[in-house]
Amino acid sequence: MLSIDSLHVTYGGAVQAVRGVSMEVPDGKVVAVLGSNGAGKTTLLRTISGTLRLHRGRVESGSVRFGETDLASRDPAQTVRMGLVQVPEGRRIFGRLTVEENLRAGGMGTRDKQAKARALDRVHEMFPLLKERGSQRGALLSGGEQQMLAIGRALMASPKLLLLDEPSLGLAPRIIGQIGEVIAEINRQGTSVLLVEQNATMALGVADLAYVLDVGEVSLSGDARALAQTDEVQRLYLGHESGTDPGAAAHVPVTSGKKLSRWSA
Amino acid sequence: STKAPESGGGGGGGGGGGEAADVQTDIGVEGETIRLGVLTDLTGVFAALGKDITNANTLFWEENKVCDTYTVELDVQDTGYVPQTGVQLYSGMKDNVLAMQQTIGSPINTALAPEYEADQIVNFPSAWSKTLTEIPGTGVVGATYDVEIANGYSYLFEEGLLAEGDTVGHIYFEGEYGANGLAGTQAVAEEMGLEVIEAQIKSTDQDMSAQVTQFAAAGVDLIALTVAPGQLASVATVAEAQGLDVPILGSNPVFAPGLLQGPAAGWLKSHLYVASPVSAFDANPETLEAYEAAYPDATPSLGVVVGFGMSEIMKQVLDAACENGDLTRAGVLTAFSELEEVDTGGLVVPIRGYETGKSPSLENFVLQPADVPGGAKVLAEAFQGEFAEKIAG
Amino acid sequence: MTQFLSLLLNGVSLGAIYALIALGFVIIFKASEVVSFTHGSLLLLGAYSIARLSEPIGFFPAVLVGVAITALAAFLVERLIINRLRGAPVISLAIVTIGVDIILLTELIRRIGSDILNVPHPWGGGSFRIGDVGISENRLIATIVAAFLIGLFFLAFKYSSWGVSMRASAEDGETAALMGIKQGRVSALAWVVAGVLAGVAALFLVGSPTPGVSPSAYTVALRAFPAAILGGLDSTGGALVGGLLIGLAESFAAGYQDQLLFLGRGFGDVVPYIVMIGVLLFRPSGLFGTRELTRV
Amino acid sequence: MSEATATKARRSSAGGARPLPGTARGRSLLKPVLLVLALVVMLALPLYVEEFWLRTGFAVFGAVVGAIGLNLLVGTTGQLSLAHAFFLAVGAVTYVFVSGESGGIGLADLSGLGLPPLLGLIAGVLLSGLAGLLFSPIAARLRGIYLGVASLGLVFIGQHVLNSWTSVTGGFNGRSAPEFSLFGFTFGNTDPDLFVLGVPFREAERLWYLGLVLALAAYLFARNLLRSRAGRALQTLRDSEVAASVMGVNVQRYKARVFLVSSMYAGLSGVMFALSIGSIAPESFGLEVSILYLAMIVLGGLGSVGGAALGAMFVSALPLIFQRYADTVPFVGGPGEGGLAAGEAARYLFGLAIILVVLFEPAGLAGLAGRFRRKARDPGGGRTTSRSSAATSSSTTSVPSDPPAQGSTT
Amino acid sequence: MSTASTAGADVRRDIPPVEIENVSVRFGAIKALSEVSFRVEPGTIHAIIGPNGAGKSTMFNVLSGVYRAAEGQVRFGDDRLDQMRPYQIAGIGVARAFQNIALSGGQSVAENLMLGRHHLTKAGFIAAGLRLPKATREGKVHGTRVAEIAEFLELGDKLHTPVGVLSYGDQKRVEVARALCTEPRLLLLDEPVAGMNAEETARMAEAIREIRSALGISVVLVEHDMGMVMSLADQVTVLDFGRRIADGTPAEVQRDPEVIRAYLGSGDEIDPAEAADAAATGHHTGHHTTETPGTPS
Ligand SMILES: Nc1ncnc2c1ncn2[C@@H]1O[C@H](COP(=O)(O)OP(=O)(O)OP(=O)(O)O)[C@@H](O)[C@H]1O
Ligand SMILES: Nc1ncnc2c1ncn2[C@@H]1O[C@H](COP(=O)(O)OP(=O)(O)OP(=O)(O)O)[C@@H](O)[C@H]1O
Ligand SMILES: [Mg+2]
Ligand SMILES: [Mg+2]
Repeated sequence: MLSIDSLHVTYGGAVQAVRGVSMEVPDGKVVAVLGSNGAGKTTLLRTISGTLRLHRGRVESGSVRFGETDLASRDPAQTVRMGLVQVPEGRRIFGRLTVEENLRAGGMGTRDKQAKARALDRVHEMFPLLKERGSQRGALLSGGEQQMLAIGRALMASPKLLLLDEPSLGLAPRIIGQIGEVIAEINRQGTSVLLVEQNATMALGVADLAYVLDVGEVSLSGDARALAQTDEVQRLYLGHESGTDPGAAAHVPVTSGKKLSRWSA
Repeated sequence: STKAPESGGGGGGGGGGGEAADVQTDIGVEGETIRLGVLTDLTGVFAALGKDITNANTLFWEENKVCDTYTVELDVQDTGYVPQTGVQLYSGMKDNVLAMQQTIGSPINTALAPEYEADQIVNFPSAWSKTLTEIPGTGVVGATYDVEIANGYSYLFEEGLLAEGDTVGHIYFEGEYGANGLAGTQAVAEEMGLEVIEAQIKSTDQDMSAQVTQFAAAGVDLIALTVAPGQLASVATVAEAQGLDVPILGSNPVFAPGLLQGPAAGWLKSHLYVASPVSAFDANPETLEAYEAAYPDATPSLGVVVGFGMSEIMKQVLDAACENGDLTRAGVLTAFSELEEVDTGGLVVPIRGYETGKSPSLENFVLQPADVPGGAKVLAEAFQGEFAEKIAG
Repeated sequence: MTQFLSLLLNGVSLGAIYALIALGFVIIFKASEVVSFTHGSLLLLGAYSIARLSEPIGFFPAVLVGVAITALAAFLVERLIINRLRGAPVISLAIVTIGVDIILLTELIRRIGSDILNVPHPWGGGSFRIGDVGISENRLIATIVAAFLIGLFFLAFKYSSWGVSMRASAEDGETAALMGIKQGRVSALAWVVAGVLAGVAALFLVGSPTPGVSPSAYTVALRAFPAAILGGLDSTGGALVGGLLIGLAESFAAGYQDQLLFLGRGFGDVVPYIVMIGVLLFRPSGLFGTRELTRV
Repeated sequence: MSEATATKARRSSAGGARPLPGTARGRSLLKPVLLVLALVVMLALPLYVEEFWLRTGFAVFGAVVGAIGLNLLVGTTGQLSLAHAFFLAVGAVTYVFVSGESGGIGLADLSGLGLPPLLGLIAGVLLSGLAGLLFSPIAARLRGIYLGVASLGLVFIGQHVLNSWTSVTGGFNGRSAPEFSLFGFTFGNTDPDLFVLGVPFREAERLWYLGLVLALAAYLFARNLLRSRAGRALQTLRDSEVAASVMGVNVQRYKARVFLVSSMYAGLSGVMFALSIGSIAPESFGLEVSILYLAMIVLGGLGSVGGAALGAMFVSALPLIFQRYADTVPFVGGPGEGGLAAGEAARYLFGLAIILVVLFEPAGLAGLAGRFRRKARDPGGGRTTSRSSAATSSSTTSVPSDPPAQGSTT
Repeated sequence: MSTASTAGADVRRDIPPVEIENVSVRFGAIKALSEVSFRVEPGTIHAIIGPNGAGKSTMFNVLSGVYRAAEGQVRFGDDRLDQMRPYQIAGIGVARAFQNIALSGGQSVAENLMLGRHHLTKAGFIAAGLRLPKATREGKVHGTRVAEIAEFLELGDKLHTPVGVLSYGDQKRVEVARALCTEPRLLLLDEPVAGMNAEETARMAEAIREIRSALGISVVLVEHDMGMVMSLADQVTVLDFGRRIADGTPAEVQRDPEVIRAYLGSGDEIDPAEAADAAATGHHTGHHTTETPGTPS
């Protein structure tokens, strides 16, 4: 469905954020992308949704195709109409709009009134709070509430392919669990998902396939379950040294052991 | 340095070249060409007036020579009615011009007054405010606004359109022009026991409903205006709508021929009296013909008459200086101050001479809108009203 | 009393015209977060076109074409300039509209020249009287039209998705685009509508009791500014209330000039701004504007 | 930056603590040499150039001072102000009143204190600052465009006062400004007569140097300020007031101070304006002036001190120069000839320039200049290197594409 | 409280406890906080946890003076935080890293960090504008410390990068670094590891531990990453719907049925698929039953 081929992306012509990434999101699958801060995950999503230009980024080479269409020259609104919807990083809800209006805005991409009504019901069911707070201004929600709104908003478009940039950001553990379920549920209903996550436990839990990005390149890829067993993923993303007691993770000096001196003017 | 020798010579540039070797010259005369400066407004609020006056100036000097010898070239610069620009442009032209044929706008004239004085420049402003008479070398082309409006009152009293003890509503622009006109009204009011209702507006105010409503409520017998044509049109429409059937007296900038195309035309033709320092076209058909021949696209206003008039006065000054054998700036200034009884052949009211602080003339025409070229006919030839002497100082 | 009523009516009808222009500001601001300084010259363009076309093609066709021209001009400004400046700082956007304004205004003033162009309204300079109190017919019609249009837009914002799209894309263009909102279209439409409103306002503005089309029609936009702000820049109803307040304040200040003498002559022109500042001190986002929210 | 992506370096601890240089951009020798050169040219100019240019120069210097001041307020602190013309007026009127004599031409019965011009200048700057300080509590309540339009009110109120308070301001016609003088040395045409290398140093020449010194001082002060603790606080205020206050910035006080400083700049600029024209009038302090100043800082590049100076030069000199050399420009006819008047052509060009700069160089003239500078530094350098340097240093002037501190969005 | 001792002898003398008493905050109908009380012992790492919208950030807003409490008191030693303005609170050494990043995107990391030094430095407009030597000197001294802190939080190589172009995780680091740059006595961290992966989280946890022990200050931490909270905190306060529902050591809190119900949920609810190593769940659900909070190294 979505295929990315040896993609190179730079910002301002200088910062090479994505370097030769190839990736597939097969129809009906959930694909997770892991990677440390600055690995290029967000950049990847921006390229797909067509917002790269707004950040002075550019595709240097390679291609991104959605089915038969090349996404390179599309603008974001067109992309949405093709059924690709992205939940941007850092929530980006419309602070001055009410919760309800935020959800309405999410449905702007489709004409189908019934589909929208169904989507709205589903969102309300998923996040009852969004119904309760329908007339509250978006900016006043707590961080996590905003995140729920951001996800709900994206679901309003009933996408074919959902791009999620760290949906679990700032959510309470219980809700993260729910998000995992929601993703699985959406997927069951036929939506493919490309999931960028830091919470690897959740991501690898729902994903069929996974990629690990490292400084702009794919360092690992394959079946999500298999990947979860590899040393690197265990250590970097699941938070334990393989084979050792998981509880000890916190004690292993994974840091460089930096010291901080006291300040005296 | 490139600059040292050039201006170090201190103005020997002309050196009295050419045939008229006995005439002394300094700045702004080269061979048989005199350069005069024009700081006009071709793009600002008074662009229309500026164009007409400037065109008339140009036309005049195409057909006239000083002393039958010197042709006159104009250095026309457009200030857009911005003082800053005016000052800058003057600094650019001042080393090349003998005198200023025209400077538009009280603010620019005021800003340049010290410069003109220092540079011994003779200048003709196209404004009639009293302040301008205080600048040495600056020659107002006719009576000042206060005298003008007072003469207008004289006419109305004479014709029985206004009586002692009546009430007058006066709308005036903030600033010199408006205040000067108002001073005229006040002076007359004092003499004749008029009650005056004053309403000050800005030049950008177009809707006179509130003011006229106020006048109607007070039952005025006359509306006096020192404003611009736009406000006049509004006053006329509102007065007509409210049935305020009283004469309207305005000073010369109030009227423009374009008004006769508007809805107020009828009312204006029967109610408006304009006191003016210049005559109308119907008295000077040849002026109009010449102008229309030269600028076929233009719809000439009375600014044209003003332009011809001020050029005529300038010519008389320069001729006199030339006869005195002194076409230096100082010489021109002397000739200007010695001027007496200037007659422009009926274009402009007779000028009695230029004396600091005094209105150069005591006379005015009274015009009324009519369907004639230029849009106005002469109701009264140049005359001196009963209040003029006292106000003019 | 008569005077008071006259001034009141006059203020209301003047306010209606301000409100039309202010509504244009509001719509543009809502859709693109641009404070449009082009409005003054759009207004003048509308007035000029109507005046110039009236003679050759007749009044009503001229109105249609004139309004269309104004809308087209607004559309072009959006397409050629504003559209390319997504995400630029508010001030830059404002300045660029000033650039457009300078060009358009220069051209119009050049064309209008010394003339006061007359617009031959079929309703002429007549006035509608109730007892001693009169109001110009032109103004009366303007008031009705303004009320109708403003009501229309009020409903449109409330019940159509257009309003939501506009506000969403104004607040965060990138995210709005991610929701499939065609930002370009939303904003272009807003400009067109604002252009139409300016055209309609111009039509009435240059009728009785104002003399006709002269360059100073332009400055009216400067008074619609405080009207829009006073009502709250993102509020349709605010534009109406703001317009009326400014119209009334101006009318009364001019009509009762003598009673206000202690403030200096010609104080009427300052009044709209004084009223505006006064209101803003108590309601920093205007009477009906949404308050700026910041949460951390 | 590009290295970080090239090598697969994990965040390394190598190097230890490094002191933080004020501006750690590579500085070549070129810059100081160019600066000295420019200064020498500026100093020598009055020897060669005619009065028109010198006067234009002084007007530009005045505008530079004003634009830098406005930029501190708008560009740096994000307080949109359309009141700049008002503060200019306060400075100009104060100067004229304090240093001018009573009397004067016309109906106006002018009063003046007749004090030394230097005192007038200082009073102008201080009073203007005070006006800014008084307005700051109102300003503190308002934001963005609301503040902008409210401040517009000041301009209209100012106009009203200028027109009405005739004894001080000269009313509608204004009044003339006394010559500047410094400890007995006047900046007029004579007194003392002065010749340098045979060139008579008259008012225009003298004012040029005065302007140069004042503008330079204003520039340096603002530049230093921006790179300091106070400058950072102001910049944070623009991005998020809450964040600034939580980090220890007294928001009210800083807002008041920046209004104070900005309007002091405006006051100085106003005094220079009065000197440049030789008189003041209400017309000179209208709304257009405020707008022109905004145009200066946007064209120059918001937030950049040098940019403000460039913008001021562009906006204030262009129309004058165009006006003066109108005859040499195609399509422009004389009056009545049906063609464009020079002033109109100048306005078209000006409007067009504004649009083009904003469209194609969002970082303003400063951005443009920066690009030239980089070109000069590595002429013909490989495409990649020049691009990479463009990316790193343009970010210091340009507005980031995704401002992170907008409350609702992050 | 026994946990206070975990900080050891390194606690700075001038660090008083934070006493929060009956604090309530309302927004219209929403009760963001109702009568919340707890106490932060000097030199401890004190976590506040709770579901989304429980009022954690609101508590921070009260502590840093952004919101006014409708009722109740907040004392930090002799200072009444509930009566002070934000900048005054910063002045007495309370620093905060924001949940929703609030940095100046156009400025470099270094400049953002230098803002943290604001209340420690003095140079005013005049000193700065004239570049008086004392201002320059001050800038240098503090610049060194800023560089040190940046290095400590792994931002050393990004000092001159504009913050706006950094990735989300790096921006969070800058937030923490900026707060640290104020040399706080009380450090408030709102979700410092949001957007970081496990390894990065562990490094940040390590850094926080080091901050507490090296500087001997109190840290209040809001975080949803239970693994981190449980291993790092000395004391945990749990909020739900604006009310305090539990307060105690991590071990105590984790067992609290109320907390499990409202916040943690049961294990299987959280882990939707068993794909990952079952042990991994421990990381996010806080099954560190045997684990006592880490002692600072
Ligand atoms: N607008 C931009 N201009 C320049 N560089 C950028 C820009 N946006 C991102 N970068 C750089 O590109 C690289 C990849 O960033 P990206 O945001 O894609 O990372 P990420 O994997 O999403 O990280 P995180 O997990 O922290 O969100 C980083 O080095 C970042 O600094
Ligand atoms: N200024 C405000 N106006 C109205 N409601 C507010 C305001 N600030 C916070 N709230 C509400 O108060 C509640 C608590 O918000 P708070 O931000 O403290 O939650 P939180 O515990 O930090 O949640 P999260 O973990 O999701 O960040 C939320 O429901 C929020 O909507
Ligand atoms: Mg990211
Ligand atoms: Mg929170």
